Amino acid sequence: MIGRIRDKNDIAAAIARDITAEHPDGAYVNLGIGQPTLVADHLPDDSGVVLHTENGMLNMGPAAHGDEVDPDLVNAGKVPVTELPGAAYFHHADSFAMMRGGHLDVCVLGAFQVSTAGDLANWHTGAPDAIPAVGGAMDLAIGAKRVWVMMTLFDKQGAPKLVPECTYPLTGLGCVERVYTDLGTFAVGPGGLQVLEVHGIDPDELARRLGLLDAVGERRT
Amino acid sequence: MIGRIRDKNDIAAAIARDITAEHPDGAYVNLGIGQPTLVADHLPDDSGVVLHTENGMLNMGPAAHGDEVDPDLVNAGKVPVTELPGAAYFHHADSFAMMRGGHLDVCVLGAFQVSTAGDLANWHTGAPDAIPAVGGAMDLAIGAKRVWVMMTLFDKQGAPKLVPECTYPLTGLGCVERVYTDLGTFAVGPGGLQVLEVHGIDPDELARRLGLLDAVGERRT
Amino acid sequence: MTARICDGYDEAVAGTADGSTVLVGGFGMAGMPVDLIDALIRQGAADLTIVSNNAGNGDTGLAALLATGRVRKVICSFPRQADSWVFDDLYRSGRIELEVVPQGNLAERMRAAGAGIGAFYSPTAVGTPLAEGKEVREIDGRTYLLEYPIHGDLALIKAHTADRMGNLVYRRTARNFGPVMATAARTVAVQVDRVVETGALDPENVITPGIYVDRVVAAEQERAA
Amino acid sequence: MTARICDGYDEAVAGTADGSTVLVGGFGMAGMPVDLIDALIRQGAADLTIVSNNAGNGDTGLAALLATGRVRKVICSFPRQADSWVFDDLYRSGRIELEVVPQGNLAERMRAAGAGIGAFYSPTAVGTPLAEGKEVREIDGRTYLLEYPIHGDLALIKAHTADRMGNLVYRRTARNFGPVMATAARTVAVQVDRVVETGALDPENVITPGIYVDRVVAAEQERAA
Repeated sequence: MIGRIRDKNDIAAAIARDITAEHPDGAYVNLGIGQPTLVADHLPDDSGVVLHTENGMLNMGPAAHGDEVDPDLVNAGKVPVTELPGAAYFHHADSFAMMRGGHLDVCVLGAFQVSTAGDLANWHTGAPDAIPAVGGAMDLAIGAKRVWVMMTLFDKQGAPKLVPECTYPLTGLGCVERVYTDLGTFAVGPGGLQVLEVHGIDPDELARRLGLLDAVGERRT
Repeated sequence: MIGRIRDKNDIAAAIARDITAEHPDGAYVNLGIGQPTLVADHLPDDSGVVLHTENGMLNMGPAAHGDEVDPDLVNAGKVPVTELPGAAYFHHADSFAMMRGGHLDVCVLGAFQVSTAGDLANWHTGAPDAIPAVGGAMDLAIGAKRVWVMMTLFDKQGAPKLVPECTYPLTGLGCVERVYTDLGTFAVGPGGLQVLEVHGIDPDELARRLGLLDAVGERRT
Repeated sequence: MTARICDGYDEAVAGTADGSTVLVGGFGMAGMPVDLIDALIRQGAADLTIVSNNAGNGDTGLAALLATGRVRKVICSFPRQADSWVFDDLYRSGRIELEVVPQGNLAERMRAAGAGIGAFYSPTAVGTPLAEGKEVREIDGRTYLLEYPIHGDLALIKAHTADRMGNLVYRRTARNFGPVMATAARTVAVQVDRVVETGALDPENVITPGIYVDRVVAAEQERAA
Repeated sequence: MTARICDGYDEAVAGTADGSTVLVGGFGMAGMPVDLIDALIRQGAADLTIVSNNAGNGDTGLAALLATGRVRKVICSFPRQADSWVFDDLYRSGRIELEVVPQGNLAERMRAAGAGIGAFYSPTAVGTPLAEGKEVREIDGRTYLLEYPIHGDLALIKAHTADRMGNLVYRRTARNFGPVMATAARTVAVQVDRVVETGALDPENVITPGIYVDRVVAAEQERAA
């Protein structure tokens, strides 16, 4: 079964499903700014997943609304959030030590490009007039035990974002383990590309559109 | 005036006097294990001196007695102590970061030998059967803004402990600024030896006994 | 020297020299020491290097300081934001220097400054454009870059409560860079919501011990009270 | 994986392999995880490397573990104490290896392990016999030695209170190496006086977040209650 093309909520749900299934005893997870934050909405209450935000908190709750808004309690995207029971606050050096030291189980990031070897490009378009701004992207990319990317498979011009080699400036080398997209889920890394799932497209057609005809691996769907 | 030879309480009192006089706005001070702890007894209550113990505390109080004894509250010598208002606890890495980062104003240490260049030997006699044990001595030696030594000027065999060059294994290089002894107080360091005070002995006789005849500097007493 | 409780923000930033490196706390507006920044603008020091996570939002605080033209260089992780127009304009017209540092390296480099570490090997940014010019070393099968400390002449920090010895506690994620910057600067000025008597803070819960703090200012209504 | 509340000390040290490096908290008896050490003795793992500030006092705790002959090497800052006769005898008869590390470098090397730092330059021990074999480097006019991380397979820690997620608070100077060792070992076992419900600890005052904690055991009377 090929299934239908996934929207961003479907992708987030698939990531939430895999985090839960592959970490039955709970997991410490960082969700990058933007679409990855949608993953939180799909985690069951009893998943045991604890969210980390790199600006100094574990057990972050959902976005704050109305009276809950506290300017001293924001996530990495500077959006007001809430605190769950069992939360802990710490300073920036401790927070990034936690990340860099490999204590997070999963980190989900957006990307401009991911290479089949797992290289990540998600901080800079390379445009000459762009002001470079990296934030915590490079620390996140190399920190978590497993780095997963959530993105559309093609950009607005139709160019693949899963590529043999990144042309955008890199965020990290060989750091991505898995890529969740609207058209399929892929394993990347030293073993090369593996198609895990496809959605709304024939696998061979997908490989052709990606320009990665030799990319045939195990398929779940 | 030559004055009388000082006992360990006199030496501690002189150190306390100088800490207070030279740091009128208060000071953060670490007193090494053993005789340097006597300095605390001679600090006026309003001196503004805050004591650090490297096992993770600022604003340590005097030794604990009777009901005050708490096995969870000890100093670097593992002696039960007390807590003063304004105290703070922190872990070992933070405590030694505080020390190594140069945040302590004064550290007072005992010594086997100090060289006129300010080298310190206070952790190991060099005896072949001695079990080496350094504790925090090397971190303290290089950490504080000013490292002062408190010791007798001659050892039990009558050999000077203030020497042109240390023969005992070193704790730190060029780290000592001042040496307080029973017979005198000395400045040491890159500028060489300077006699600041003598006690119970003629300065020239002192220089002769030390074997440092060219060591003639400014004298306060 | 123990901490001094100041009468106002101006006293807390007095004596800042031209050419100083100033560490400015905050992550966005959380923990941003706006009143101390305003005082630094009034104080007038120029040719500054600012180290902060961002490079100003809107027209106030850090953005207002940049707008004075007295900042030569910004060291930060994320200058570009929806409302960073002051910085953007200075940068695009070549009137300000920028050193972009990954957020974790930024925090760790200041931590190293405060902890007396000469340099350290970080795995962050290996193989990226931000590795350019940095010494590379393989240790135990992994590649690292050599990173050096960032020392400040002055740190401006916002905390929640101080006691009279300068012990500090923060509030929620407004803690962020404050405790790290407090260790890394020669002079540390802190604005707090309130100052309590020494002994009122639980020693187990002090986040920044007073040894790191030089000058404390309570919020204006608190001082007036 | 989130922390597990264990039924007893034996469960907390189960599966420790021969050849493991075990980080043992405590400074003298303050913060010494005596019950976990006793469990490790019962568990029977051999050929161990022990990393701790001291090398045992009297005949109990760490000293009792050394007396079993199952410790190949001790990495510590201060083995020699008035009551360290078990270690002294093993060392003098050549039955145990010793690596003496200055206390601050010991703490910082474990901190580096927990923080993903590949190595760091420390000014401690420059020019001393403990500098032998270490890489020397001059940075900004000061001399440093290159120090590498110390990773543990297991850490044994004593804290005061845990919640059910493994968040920890300590008590006074019993905190010492606990928070650092908790970051540096693959498996972290903690003995506490009591376990409270999640939400009972103030998030501002958690010293070791549960992310670092794998196994928690409450004192026996607490479990029986």
